[in-house]
Amino acid sequence: MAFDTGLAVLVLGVAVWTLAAHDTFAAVIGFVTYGLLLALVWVRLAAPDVALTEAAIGSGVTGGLLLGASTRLRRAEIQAAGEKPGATLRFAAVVLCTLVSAGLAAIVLLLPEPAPTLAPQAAASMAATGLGNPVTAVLMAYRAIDTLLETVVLLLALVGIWSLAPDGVWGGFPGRRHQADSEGVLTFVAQLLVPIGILVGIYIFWVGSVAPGGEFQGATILAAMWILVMMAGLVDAPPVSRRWLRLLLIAGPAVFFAIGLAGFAIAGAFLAYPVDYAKLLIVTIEIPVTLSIAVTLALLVAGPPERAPK
Amino acid sequence: MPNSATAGGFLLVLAIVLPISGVLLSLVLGGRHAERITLIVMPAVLAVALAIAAAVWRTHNVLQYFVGNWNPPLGVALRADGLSATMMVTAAVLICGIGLFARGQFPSPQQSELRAPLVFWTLLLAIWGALNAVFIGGDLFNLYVALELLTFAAVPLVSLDGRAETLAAALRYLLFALLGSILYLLGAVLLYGAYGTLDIVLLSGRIHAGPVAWVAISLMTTGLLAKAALYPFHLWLPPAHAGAPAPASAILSGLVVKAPFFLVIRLWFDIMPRMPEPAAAQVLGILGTAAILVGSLVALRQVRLKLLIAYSTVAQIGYLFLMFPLAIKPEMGHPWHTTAWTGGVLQAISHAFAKAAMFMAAGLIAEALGHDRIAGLSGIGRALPITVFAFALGGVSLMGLPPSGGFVAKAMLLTAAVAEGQWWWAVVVLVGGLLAGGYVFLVLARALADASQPLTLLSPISPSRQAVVVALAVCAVLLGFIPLRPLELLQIGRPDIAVGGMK
Amino acid sequence: MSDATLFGLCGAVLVGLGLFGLIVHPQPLRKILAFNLVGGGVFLLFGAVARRGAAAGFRGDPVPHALIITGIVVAFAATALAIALLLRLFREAGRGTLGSDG
Amino acid sequence: MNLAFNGLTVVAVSAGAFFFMAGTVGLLRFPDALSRVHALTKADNLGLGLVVLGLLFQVEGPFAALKLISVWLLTLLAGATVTQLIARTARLGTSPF
Repeated sequence: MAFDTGLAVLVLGVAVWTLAAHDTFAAVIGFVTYGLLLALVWVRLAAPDVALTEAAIGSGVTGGLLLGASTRLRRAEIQAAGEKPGATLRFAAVVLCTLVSAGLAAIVLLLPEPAPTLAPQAAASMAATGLGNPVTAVLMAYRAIDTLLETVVLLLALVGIWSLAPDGVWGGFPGRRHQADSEGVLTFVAQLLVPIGILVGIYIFWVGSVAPGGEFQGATILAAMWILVMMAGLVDAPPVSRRWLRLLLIAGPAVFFAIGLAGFAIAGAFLAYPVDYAKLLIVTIEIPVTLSIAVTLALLVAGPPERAPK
Repeated sequence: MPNSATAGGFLLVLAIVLPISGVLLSLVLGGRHAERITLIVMPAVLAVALAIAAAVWRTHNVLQYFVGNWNPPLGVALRADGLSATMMVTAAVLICGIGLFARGQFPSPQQSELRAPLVFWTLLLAIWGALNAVFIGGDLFNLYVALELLTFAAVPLVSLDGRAETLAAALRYLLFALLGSILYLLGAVLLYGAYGTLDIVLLSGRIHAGPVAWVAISLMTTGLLAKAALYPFHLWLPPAHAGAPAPASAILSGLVVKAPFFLVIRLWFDIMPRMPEPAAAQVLGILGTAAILVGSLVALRQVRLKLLIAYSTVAQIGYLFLMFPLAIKPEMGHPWHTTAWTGGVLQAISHAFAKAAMFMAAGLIAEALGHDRIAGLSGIGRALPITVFAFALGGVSLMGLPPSGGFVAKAMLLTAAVAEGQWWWAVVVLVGGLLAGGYVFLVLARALADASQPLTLLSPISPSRQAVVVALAVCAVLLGFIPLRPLELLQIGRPDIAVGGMK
Repeated sequence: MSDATLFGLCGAVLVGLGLFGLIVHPQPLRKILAFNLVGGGVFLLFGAVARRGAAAGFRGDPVPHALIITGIVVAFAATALAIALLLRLFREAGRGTLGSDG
Repeated sequence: MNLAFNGLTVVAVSAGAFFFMAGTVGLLRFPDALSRVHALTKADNLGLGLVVLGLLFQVEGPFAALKLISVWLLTLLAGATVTQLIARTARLGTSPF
């Protein structure tokens, strides 16, 4: 209990620091810390799957993205910091936000006992999915349509980012070209870490059917490895018009849709799996989905095309 | 409400799968084929929407589908009631029109892929899939994902031209939309914590008046209002809708802002039909009034045509929320409530057609003149008579003049207001109509005036594109001729307690 | 007080803090940061709900856990899009604010 | 036996915690980027190593032990890399700190 209380106070303290920090770069560092602490909270709340996702995406990739942006926007941020809102607005905001927090806190204390839960139903239906991790069962079976639509959400975000390319460089390479430095430490790390990272990523994805882990967490690690070799300059980001890249991007949702539609014929409903083949079909969906998510995440970080195709 | 999947439920799946498959295909086959793929998908999805409406009409019941055969609360249900079916048909007809119109603006490139056509056509289909997912979503979290899908498809359209103003508008739109989604999600979380389900039908049976329900519904409503750009959350809308290319403006103003409005109806009339809260409904009505007044008055002062139309959207969204005080006070089931409710929904539909036609007409005018300054419109009425006629028809519906969909909608709101003794809303409806008349007249007077020097058009405007615009404007007018019986479609599947009178 | 209640309260405060940042920070990047803080708070509230729902041998209700994972990924996609817009805006206009005129 | 293992764990983890504390103090008190980085690496390498060492007495099976050791090695690798990068940035004079 003392540990949890300390952790909660620390999370709140870091959140305040993130908001109050004068320098945006420092605020971003605060945010990354916040994400890591939240991952710890998820472990305490018996949600290891969420902890992995929070550390990998919520803190890791989001943090990297924000760090990159804060250095590129340094000048603008300092300029804009002068446009602070007036005292009246600040006061109104304090009142409003205090009210929201107080209302939410009251509700937390008012939630009914015993708490309503779907855990028994989720447990009872697990056998029909052949999975050993209930969270994966929710993501891939009970609420598979959410996951399916979410892969499309990621894809649309990427289309949105690509749409920001100047017309002249459309179809070209995303982001800046990083120069490889054969003596450099990044090159060394990329060469050493990437094989291990790919292994870990595949392991996290694979173990997701029975233990904490899954396609999102695994895909994030794979994406991070790709970003690392791009940053080290060992490979360049692919031009966005490449057919193979487009295929990789849509493979996940496409296979998901295809097997979902096949469900009409073989199991009587969209996204239904026949009991005997449930796990096989789910893994068949998960492999391309993991790949597509990994590629999408890496390209979301890489940004819009900035260099014309050769 | 049936408690199992109904025959024909698979149509609901197709309504989402078909447009999204088009998105995937366009991406992989490349921008040269995106337009063709859209043209193939369009009639198919239109047919699905019509089939869904027909099934709802024939069975007089809700069309329902449990995805993966997992029953709620564990699984996710898709449901189409009369309102969903009507909105889907509206969206389908409108998007088909917009698609035909946009062929002239985003033609397929001959050799290599181009940015704007690829992005426009894929996102048009994505918006369609997301709208359908919103209209048939039976689960609060699934609806959250659908709303995000809609946001991510809509925002990039705003900044398609890459100018600094539109980029800023898109960013502001995105921030408001994200704030809206997160508040919506927060409310859904609280409801799950209290009632153990996210399914709309199950929730409506379990929910009871109390602090949890109130805070949750308020948070969700606030979030949706931010997305619907109701006053005082309206500031993001005009630059975003005016900055987008004309066909994109048409879909943003006509359909995208209607999705959160649709969900507010779901929340207030379907999830909590037994929890009428007249005071809260009055607040929505007051915000709607403020939107009508502010939007119309600012529209009167605009110098650019597209901004004027965008501010008019702010005002017309205000009308949508007048239905809440009229359909909720003093208790559910009052005979005139259904009239008010139907008026509100009809306003959403007729505004969709009218506004889409007006934005596209403005787009054609801007293409012809190279600018859209209202002061420089003189003579355009002679040069592009059909386009200006379409604009005027749309304006008639906005003003609420007979015969038009806008007239029937506003008349219904007016009648309900008078019959329920809430005459002040009737005054709002009338004043709003007068103001709309003011800004529409402002444009038409300029457009029909003789030019001081002969007008030279920068580019010829194809008759087929003008025909599409007129057709949509005529749809807005024709809605005024619909007899009452088809309007009963709207009532199918509504909770009995919320339906009264009318028959 | 149980761990669920404790972290639930923590989430409630985080939502308020993040909303405050979202309202008062003039810089879009700080607004994006604040949006992520709010997101963390909302997910934490959901996590508290999940922890309370421990049953059937699970130490938490798995349904909210899955939804939180989906939510985190969606929030990341939103952040990526917002940052890309902001960087392009900065390149086009040389400013990093939304301005008051829009 | 168990008692002895527990004792060793307590000693090693406490020692690790001490190094972390020292590293944190160094991060806060040292004047420039290079010496701060120097303080941090001590905490990471030695502190984490001691914590992992202490926990090794508690694990079941060699696979879990291998996982713990890999955690340490990976952290060493990441720490060393980032330290290099920070130090280089600091020396080139573009440090944000």
